[in-house]
Amino acid sequence: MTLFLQIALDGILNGMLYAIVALGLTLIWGVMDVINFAHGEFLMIAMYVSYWLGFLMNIDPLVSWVASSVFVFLLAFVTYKLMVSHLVGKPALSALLATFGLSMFLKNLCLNRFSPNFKLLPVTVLSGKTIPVGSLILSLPQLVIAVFSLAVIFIVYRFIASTRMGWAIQATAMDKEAAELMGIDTEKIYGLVFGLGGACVGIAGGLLPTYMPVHPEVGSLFGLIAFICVAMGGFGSITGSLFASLLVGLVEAFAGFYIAPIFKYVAVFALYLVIVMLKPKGLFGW
Amino acid sequence: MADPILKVTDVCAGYGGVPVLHGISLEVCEGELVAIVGANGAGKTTTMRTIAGLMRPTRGSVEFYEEDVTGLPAHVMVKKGLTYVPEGRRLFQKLSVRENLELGAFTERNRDVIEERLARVYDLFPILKERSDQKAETMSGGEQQMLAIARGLMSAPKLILLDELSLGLQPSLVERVLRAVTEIRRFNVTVLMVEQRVLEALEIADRGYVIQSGRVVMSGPSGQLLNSEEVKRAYLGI
Amino acid sequence: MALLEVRGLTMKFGSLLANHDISFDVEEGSITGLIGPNGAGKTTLFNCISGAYKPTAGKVLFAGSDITGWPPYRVARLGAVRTFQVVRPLNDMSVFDNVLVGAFLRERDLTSALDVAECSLRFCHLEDYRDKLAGNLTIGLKKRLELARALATQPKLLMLDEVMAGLSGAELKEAMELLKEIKAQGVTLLVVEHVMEALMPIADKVVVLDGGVKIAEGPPREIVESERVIAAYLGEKFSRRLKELKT
Amino acid sequence: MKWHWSKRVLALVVVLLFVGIAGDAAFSQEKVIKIGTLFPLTGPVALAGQRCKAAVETAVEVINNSYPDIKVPLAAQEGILGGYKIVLVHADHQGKPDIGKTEAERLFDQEGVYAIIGSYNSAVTKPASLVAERRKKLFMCGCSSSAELTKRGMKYFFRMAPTDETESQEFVTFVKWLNETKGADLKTFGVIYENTEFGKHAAEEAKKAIEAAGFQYVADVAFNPGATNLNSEVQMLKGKNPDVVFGACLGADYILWVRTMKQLAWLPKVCLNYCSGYQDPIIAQQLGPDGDYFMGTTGYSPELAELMPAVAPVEEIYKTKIDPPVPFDSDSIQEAVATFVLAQAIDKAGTLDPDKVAETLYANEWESPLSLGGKVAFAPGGQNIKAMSVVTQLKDGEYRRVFPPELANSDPIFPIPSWDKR
Amino acid sequence: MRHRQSGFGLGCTIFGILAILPLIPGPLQGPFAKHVLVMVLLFASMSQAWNLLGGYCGQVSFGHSVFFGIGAYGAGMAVVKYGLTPWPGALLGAIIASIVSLVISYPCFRLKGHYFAIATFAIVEIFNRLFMVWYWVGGALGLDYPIIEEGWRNFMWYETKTPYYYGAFALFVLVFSTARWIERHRIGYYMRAVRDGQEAAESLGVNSPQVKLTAMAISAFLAALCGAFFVQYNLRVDPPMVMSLDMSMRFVLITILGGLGTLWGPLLGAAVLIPLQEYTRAIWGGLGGGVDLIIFGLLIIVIVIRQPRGLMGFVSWVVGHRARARGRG
Repeated sequence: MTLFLQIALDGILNGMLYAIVALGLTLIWGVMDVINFAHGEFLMIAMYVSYWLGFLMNIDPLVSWVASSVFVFLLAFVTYKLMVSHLVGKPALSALLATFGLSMFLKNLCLNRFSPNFKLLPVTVLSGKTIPVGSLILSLPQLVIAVFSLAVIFIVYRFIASTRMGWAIQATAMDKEAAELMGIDTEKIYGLVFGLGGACVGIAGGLLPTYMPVHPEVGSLFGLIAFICVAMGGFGSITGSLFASLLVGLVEAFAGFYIAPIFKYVAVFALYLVIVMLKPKGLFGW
Repeated sequence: MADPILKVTDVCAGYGGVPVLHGISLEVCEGELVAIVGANGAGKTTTMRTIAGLMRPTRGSVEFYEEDVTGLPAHVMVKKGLTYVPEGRRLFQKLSVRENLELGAFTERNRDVIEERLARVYDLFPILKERSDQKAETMSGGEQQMLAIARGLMSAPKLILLDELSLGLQPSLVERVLRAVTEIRRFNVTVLMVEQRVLEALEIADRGYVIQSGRVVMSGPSGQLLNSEEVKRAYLGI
Repeated sequence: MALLEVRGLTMKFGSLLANHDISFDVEEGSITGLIGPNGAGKTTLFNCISGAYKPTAGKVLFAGSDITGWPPYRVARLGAVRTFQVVRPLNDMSVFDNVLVGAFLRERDLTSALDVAECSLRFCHLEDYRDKLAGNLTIGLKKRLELARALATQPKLLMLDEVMAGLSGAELKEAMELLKEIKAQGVTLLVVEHVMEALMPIADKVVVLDGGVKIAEGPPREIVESERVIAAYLGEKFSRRLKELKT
Repeated sequence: MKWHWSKRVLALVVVLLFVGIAGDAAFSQEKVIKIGTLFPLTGPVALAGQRCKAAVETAVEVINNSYPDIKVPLAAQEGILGGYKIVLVHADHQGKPDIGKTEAERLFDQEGVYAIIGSYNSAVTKPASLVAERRKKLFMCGCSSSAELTKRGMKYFFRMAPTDETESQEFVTFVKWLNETKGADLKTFGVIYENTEFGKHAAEEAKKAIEAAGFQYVADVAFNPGATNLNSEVQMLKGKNPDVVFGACLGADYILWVRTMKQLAWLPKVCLNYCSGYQDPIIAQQLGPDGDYFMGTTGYSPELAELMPAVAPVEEIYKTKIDPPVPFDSDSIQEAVATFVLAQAIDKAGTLDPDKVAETLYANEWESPLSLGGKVAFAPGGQNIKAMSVVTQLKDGEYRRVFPPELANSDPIFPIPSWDKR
Repeated sequence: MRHRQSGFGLGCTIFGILAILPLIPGPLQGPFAKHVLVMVLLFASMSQAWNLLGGYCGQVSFGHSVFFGIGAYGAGMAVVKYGLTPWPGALLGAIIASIVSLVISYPCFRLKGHYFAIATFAIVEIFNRLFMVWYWVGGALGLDYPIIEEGWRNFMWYETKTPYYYGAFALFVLVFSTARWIERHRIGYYMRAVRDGQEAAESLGVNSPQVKLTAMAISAFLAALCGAFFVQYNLRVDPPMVMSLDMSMRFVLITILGGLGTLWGPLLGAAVLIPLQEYTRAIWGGLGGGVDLIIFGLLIIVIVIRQPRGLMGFVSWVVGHRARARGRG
């Protein structure tokens, strides 16, 4: 029983990590209908920012996530201005390809600048700490990420649902031209949403180096899983992607233990297929 | 005649390099209700979109209150007091009636002013008050069209552009919607409308412009147009 | 003999009753009008007949076959072809290729399909636009393209969903002539329309829906005068104008 | 104009293309031997590839120039064969076999290299060395560990490093030795490995060796490299609770594995690693105390330098070739060995005829101060039969030699102290 | 029927030029240049196979590396495991790929747009990981070809590239002729109709599930043949080599770059992208900093932003421009 609970716990914690990564993606997707293939690379960049701040200036990730998040916000904003803004409304695949090119560019730029070395902050406030809860073990860095993830999702959700700017975002997502006719500067909204999507994944990336090494390839699998979570939840649905992420985390953990570790992602991908077969628009899609 | 608040001079525009407008010129004065009529594909909607800032003209100029606003984007035009209610309503279907209306007043930050405008709009269209928490998509076609007009009014425009209000509406509703148009003049708004129901449009308008293949072919007070043999033959099907 | 028979057709979406127990016939070689307020269930009914929806109850018989719940392509192959209220041109194909797709339904061979398509294109006066991309046409032309495309399938029954919306004056006249010509070629028509002044003069029979229920059925003259229809749909002013038009 | 930036980028790229082509043709026609290197310079194992490339560059630097102070063959003289200098042509195979094959062909056919040194991933070495074999050209392999490679009966293929087969046997011998001399009662074994050519091979050899020695093989945990977490993998190991774990996890996965074991508060009694993340001194440094007490085979590490005094000055050169400067690790040093042995053989054969050189390679035992045993000699098929490695154990960030006893400088600490007792 | 036949001459010219390309003395004679040519033809064919489904029929699949892989394994298993020639393996692989494609796409075609695309992502990853542990076909270790007799029988040459070139050329002719045939026939029009509007197409009597499945089966069959060629060329196969998202992305990339749903788009895309990729790697790959991939990535971005409809859009613009200029002159 303990084992079962422990596995469930690990699954949930990992799921929360996926949730915050997926959040940024679902925002961008929902509002702009653009597939950001470089999302995983945004995560990687955030991890590098956090790593270098920790390494060079001894700033703990617990603090420096703010910087990572701001940095990726700016990076995403610039990406939007230079690249994506030219592709909104163009054939859907072109944005996908451009961001694919961007992911290749960013990955190899980091490889070139920072070498392919695995970089890990040896000592941070959180790293390696665990909290025993009864017979269960809670890993502190993962717990902190999960808490952040919940908080950020909640804030973003409230922001979208009940602020003026949030309404403007919703309006833009539903009908860009009509939103413009309401006096909403949709260019600005798009830039903001792309930046916000980056900022969310920036927070995740800022905290990850507390237990995960950074290297140029680190974002790839996260990016892929985020895609699955977003699609499984239903594109553009924040609650959907949260639930899907948790489900993915749990399925990964249980399949990894009860079937075989090698099959854990197979189970996740199969889960996606099963869910969309039953609900072709995802769990919360419309 | 008073000084025109909107002055469109020799505007050309088109989609993807295919020209639709070949030099449209028109004027709207304070307090008027002006109708643009014409056949399908004559360029009525393109004219409206160009004025509203959704399209850039390739030539010509648009002046609003004696300021050159040619090519300014739509969201800036709204702030300047020109609102466009587009063809096909374009409501935010998943949002409630009230949220739609509030978005209409997006440029206004003062809560009190927004409440006041809401009250006036509800006064004009009581049905919207009844349905204020309903999602826009659940309303009938006529109610949706009311909502679209009301949403346009929420920005307290000086000039409102109404595009093809009657499209796809049942006859009895056409009547109601067009009546609503005459009523919104109580808001001290000037109205420029496009309508394919020529007869009904000219009945309520002060003046009219007839557009054909991207050019203004006729203009004048609506009574005069209604009596013109040409209009009768080409547009009224009489 | 009736080409299309609708028997007790009922369509529910969850708790929403979109069509309730609707029955009517469409006689071969006639033009039947289908009118009603927005949300009366006209398009739903169309979708049930053409196979886009499977009705909750009731039957649709076409040319003697029970086609209830058939997928749209089978219905089309049997000869009942529709257009859409919200036009659906095949945007990235040329006007001609759009019509050609329709022509392939009866003509498997490219050469004969080309002929049929050419014919139908000319019939609808679209030959000037043949090589344009369908997506770049104006709304009116797109409506005409839908008609040409449907005609190219050489249907027995043509179901038109608001093809005349947005037309005015002389254009309406042209469209009415076109429908009459189609009828003259032996095609049966079922027409949903709001533009009464165009529909009433050409329809042989009009079916009126309101709130998902059939409230009237009969020749145009009767319909225009029916109190119930005036209250639900036409409004005083229009019924007056329509009566003037008739006389 | 909004397109300006993209035009600029395009122009820049075009210029770079031309510069690149021009630079390519700039080799002088003097007495040079072109040798190709083929490593994964990008992709998931780029780190190892770049280190291997630097090691080859280091060896060439020593061979081409006169370093009388370095006690390595050919160091004192300039060049080989009476003045021939080695020129390297580098290629990147990205860890992909198809690109590896293509690049090997390009190196031979287009660049006209004399031989290739490479190519780290066994999966790439296989098709790439086949290219060399068909052309009757030499392929020198430093560190690809698949035992398969030298069982193909190839004539022009030579490999320096010990294979995963020999490593597995050494592990098992070590555990037996622990049981016999230290009274350890180690019975059950588990293997955790990345499911790739490398990991799967290692695991198969491990299983063979473990079962041949009569031990119990209780846990076989494969995982997909580049994982986002290794929770279920470690949970699985924890559940089976083997006494001894063999690990074949590279780089980031190794870090994650160790961290996850700590997080789940579990450790085997003994943990032995193939040439993998364990051997990377930077990883050892980053893991800090968490990395202590793990063991593995090592063909070289700075702590082994006292056994191999000739390495230090070479390593100084190596450190200038790689950023950040790191000491050799047991993979990269094998590539340097491969380079030296090839140069020695050419020099000794006195000709560039590949057949003669290959014969010479087989016929002699080569001095190799950079190899643990100090010698290199090849069996048919090309395996270096003198390849040796020692079992080391990390303690306070240092690799201490614990086995075989004649090379050891410290007693193994086992069982590994549990996480809360450190 | 004039405008139906247009392009026939162009097709013959392109086939003709490609047929004599390796015979022209000059820079194309180098082995690496030939390798690049082979890759161009192979990836043009492969992308065309993808284009049949993705471009003409509008079903954007990232799963085609699965079929490519099945074809590769078909040939690989025949040679490595059973000591046969690759031919029966390639054919069987292609048939199996078709069947597999039908089985997985039957349910997947219910999904629309991005949901379908992500589903194909998932399918690639599932297949990849299953093949990694399926030891009957070599698993993670892969299949390595033994050294056997060269020639057409085994479809294998160790040094010369010319026969490979003609092999790829034959494949190219097969795939492009198929595509052209389809483009001018009922099924081709139906495929495009389904792409542009499934509901509209069905209202015209198009059985869209059947059309999509047909397109999928043909596409998968041709993809598998390309895969078989790929393995014969590289003499090794393992899952990451053939069944990866990376590989799928290449097909998609080439087609979109060239021009989605156009006959010559895949060739154009491959002719631009493959040499770019091979030469940037040859020139800068050795530097080790991933410079080639940085530049490659940048180029993709620039090209996509400038030509979101692909290079064919640019070509037709140039052709149209010149025609207009001539008309004016």
